[in-house]
Amino acid sequence: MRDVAIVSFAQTPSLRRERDKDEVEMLAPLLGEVIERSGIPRKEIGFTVSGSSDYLTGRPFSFVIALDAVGAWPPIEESHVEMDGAFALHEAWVRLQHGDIDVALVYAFGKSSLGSLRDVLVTQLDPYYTAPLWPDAISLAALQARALLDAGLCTEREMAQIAARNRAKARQNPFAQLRGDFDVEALLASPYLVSPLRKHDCPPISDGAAAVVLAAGDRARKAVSRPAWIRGIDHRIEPHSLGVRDLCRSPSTTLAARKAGVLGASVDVAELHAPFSHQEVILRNALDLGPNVDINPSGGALAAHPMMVAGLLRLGEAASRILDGRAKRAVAHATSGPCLQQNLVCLMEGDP
Amino acid sequence: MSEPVRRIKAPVRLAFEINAGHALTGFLRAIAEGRFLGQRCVSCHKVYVPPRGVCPTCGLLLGEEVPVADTGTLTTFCTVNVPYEGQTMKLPYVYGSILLDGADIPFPHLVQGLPVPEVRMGLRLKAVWAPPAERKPTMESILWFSPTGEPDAPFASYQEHL
Amino acid sequence: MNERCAVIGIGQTKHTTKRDDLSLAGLVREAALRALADAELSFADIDAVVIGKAPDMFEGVMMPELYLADALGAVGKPMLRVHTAGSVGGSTAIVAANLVRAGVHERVLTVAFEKQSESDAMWALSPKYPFQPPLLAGAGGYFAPLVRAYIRRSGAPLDVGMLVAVKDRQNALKNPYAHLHLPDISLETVKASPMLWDPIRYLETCPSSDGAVAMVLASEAHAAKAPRAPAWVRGTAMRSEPTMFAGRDQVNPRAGIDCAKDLYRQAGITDPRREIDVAEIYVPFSWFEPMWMENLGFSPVNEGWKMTAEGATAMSGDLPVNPSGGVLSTNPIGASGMLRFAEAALQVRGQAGEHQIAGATVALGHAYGGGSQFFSMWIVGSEKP
Amino acid sequence: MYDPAAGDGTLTAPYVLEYTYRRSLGPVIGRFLTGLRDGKIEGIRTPAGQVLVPPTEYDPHTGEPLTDFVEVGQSGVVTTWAWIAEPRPGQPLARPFAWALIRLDGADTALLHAVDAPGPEHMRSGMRVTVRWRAERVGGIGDIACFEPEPVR
Repeated sequence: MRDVAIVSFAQTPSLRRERDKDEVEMLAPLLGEVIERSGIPRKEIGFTVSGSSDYLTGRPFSFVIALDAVGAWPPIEESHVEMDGAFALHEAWVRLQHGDIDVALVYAFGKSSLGSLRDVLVTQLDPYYTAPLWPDAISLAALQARALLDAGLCTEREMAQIAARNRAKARQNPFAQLRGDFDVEALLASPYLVSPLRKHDCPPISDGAAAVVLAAGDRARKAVSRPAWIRGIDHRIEPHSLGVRDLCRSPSTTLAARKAGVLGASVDVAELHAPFSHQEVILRNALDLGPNVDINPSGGALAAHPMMVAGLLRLGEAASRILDGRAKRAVAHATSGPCLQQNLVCLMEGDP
Repeated sequence: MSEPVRRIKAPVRLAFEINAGHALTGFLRAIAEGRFLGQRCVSCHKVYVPPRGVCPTCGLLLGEEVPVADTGTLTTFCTVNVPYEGQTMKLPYVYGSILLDGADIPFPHLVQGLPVPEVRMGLRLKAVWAPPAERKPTMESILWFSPTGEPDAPFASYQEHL
Repeated sequence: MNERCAVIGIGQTKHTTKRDDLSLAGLVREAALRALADAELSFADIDAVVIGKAPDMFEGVMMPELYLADALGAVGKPMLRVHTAGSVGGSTAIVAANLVRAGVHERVLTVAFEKQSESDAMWALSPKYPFQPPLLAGAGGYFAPLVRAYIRRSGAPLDVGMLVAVKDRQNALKNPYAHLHLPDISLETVKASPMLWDPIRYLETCPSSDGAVAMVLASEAHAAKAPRAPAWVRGTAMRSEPTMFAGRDQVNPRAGIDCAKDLYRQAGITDPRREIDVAEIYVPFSWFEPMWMENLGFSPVNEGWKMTAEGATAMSGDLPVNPSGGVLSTNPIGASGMLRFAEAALQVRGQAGEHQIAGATVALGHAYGGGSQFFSMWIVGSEKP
Repeated sequence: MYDPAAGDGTLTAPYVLEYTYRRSLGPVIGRFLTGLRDGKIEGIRTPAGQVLVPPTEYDPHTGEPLTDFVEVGQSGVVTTWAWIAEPRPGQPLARPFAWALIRLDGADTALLHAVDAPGPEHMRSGMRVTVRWRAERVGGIGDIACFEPEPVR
């Protein structure tokens, strides 16, 4: 495989509600920033790809409007996935393997605040047996959490600790939405939202956008002093129906991690896309992360969760720690679908 | 036993609250005052009406606000003869692209005030506004466009806006 | 690094207004299982699945790849979902081909579908959305002004659109999978059909279809083992430009011109009209045939209509266009682009049945979408590149 | 004139995405929902011998077509559950209830539905529940009004 690296990353602040800017107004300055940070002129970008979902805005073709932010003139080679931006990044990585272009731009945007997200996500479910019952996204995650508690794989206290730890780490992240010091006892004393989940176990509703520039080989080396080389990237999917899956495990994460060369690799940092506290436990187990790995130094998805963006944020946050020398090797994970149905894993490394 | 079940009805109702964004808000507030407001690109200097936040060819936030006339030239159009869900106009009617004087991009709207067969490319038009008391910051404050009576604009003057 | 890629299996559904006998999964599976059967493979042989469709609101299922994963045998595999508006069927095939060409996977299943009968296409494409200019004209209302502009610019005779409408429906009679089979189609019936969006008549527009199409794409090693002749991918290209901008030429968009140039360069084609044997072009309204003939470089600007008028694009012409009947005869929106790509591949494999163009060795598949702003194309050939 | 610095605020407007989709079902889903209408629950058997409830047209692990229907019990075991204190529009019950994955007797996979229990203290994984049919059944997953705890014998 050709060496491909993340050479720059930029994000908007994640906000409970971005009232003033529409998607294009959020994206245009962000794309300018990520390109400038890469040190690569815009005209060298050979491929552009984005991730978003029409259902967040309730309107078809929302990605078409967002294209205005790119300045696609003269016409560009461009694609879009109706998925998290992390999967768009995978498409860009594949495209760069062809060898005829050296630079790709990846972006994602999502305003989760426009509708009632936990209800909007019901439309993702099997339309015959499940969606007609309108089981909201928090209820489904709660079913998974209960399975985990019943199996003795975690406790409600651990879940609260995970929530508190992520939000404490987010204090260092100016783009995060929920940050601060939370007392675990106080969290545990709070009422259930959908038992066994309490409010702190759930991600915030966030509006935001993120972008990454990828470059191959010497172009990456020329652009930045310490590219975040993608050593492996893979994604896998599981059956859709919750009743068919073992909700306590994430075999697709493990499989993707094996394909990406993560299993057995020693990593300094892991950015895990675990929107719900208990899912961090599942992912840690699936990735077999040791005790010394710094998990979610950004605060993770519990601190900021713009839909369609949060996975790309994990890749960007992990890469940024290699780019600035804080980490040598990092793993990033992104998820899609109810209860971790689909998972992407990426191993990144800096030059020694 | 009665007939097998072959289909189901699946109602969906999702409520949203949509933001207009900076640029469109400025435009719509001007519309409520009976004015067209464009914005000029800081790089290519083209004037966009309505402004959609950025210059789509430069990818940059649009710059200074520019007043644009409520008169313009019909660049192209179609005559609609087909009813569809949610449509309220009496058939047939004309939906056109109008290049407002001072703008660099055509504005889509209805053309009324002359028989349908007389509608033609190059026709000079002027916006017909809702009465001031009924104007709101929505596109519906412009009722339609109707002929000014000026001579038609030459093809060369708008052929780059098709 | 850049591996060869070939189409080794193709399957499509019988397209119709309403596939009332199938679920969403059933519809995509009908195409997928046929493509696998054509390649004499099973789901177990597939490394990854790439699926495409137009807006999720057509079926009311957000990101339906999640629900369709098991139905497409994707469990434990990578699955990607592409959405690039009307060009999506083409882009999806290209994303799938890219996985093979990059050497990431050996055998990829790619599928595109739309089940338009689950909702109303007009509603799903243009709901009344706050702050937007009133969408007062429906889908044809967007394209009719472009057709008018084309006629004005080119001076084309007014019956050219009708000629295309007749030709594509006559071709569709030779394609058992096509949605519209109109044995009585003629210039008179087209002319007598209602003028919907002047200058576009009812019979000059595409239908609304339920349908799916699938292809199995394979590396060179696996193509060598394929039971039937492969169609080799000789080039793929995608280009996008913004929806609206000052001075935009929407009749002959530069994104399409650039896309075709890039494609021909990859395939080593210098004289497309002579070197390409057959073309499957995305023509949802009849007049887009002459418009795209110019955009694709088959004819000088403003003269594309002459190709239609002279019969060059007929089955018997020097560049048959849409022998399958095209989008004018079959339009499950999200699948329409991939149908063009698949039909091109069928031609160079010699598998197109009654609508086969004899001796076709090089074929073009073309799709576009949005406001004539997203383009995806490929060239396939019977000879290994 | 709109001036963001003046705190004028941008415009917002309500928008409702509302539609009633018409879904055709195909043979497998159609048969299952016909069964529900007729007060019967059927699963489908995979070549590996697993009985899937609800039935799918394909094996979730291999994608192979499935056709072998088997009737299963109308009671089963809760494999996991969640208590929703504030039900949302469209959900099976308007009063607080439990979502549960329920493995019916004779099935190997679990069905998602609601359990009408007096309170979360009456719920636990492993408990037995039984179907409560809706009186007016039309052929839909909602023909099962919900499940209820099986009386302890």
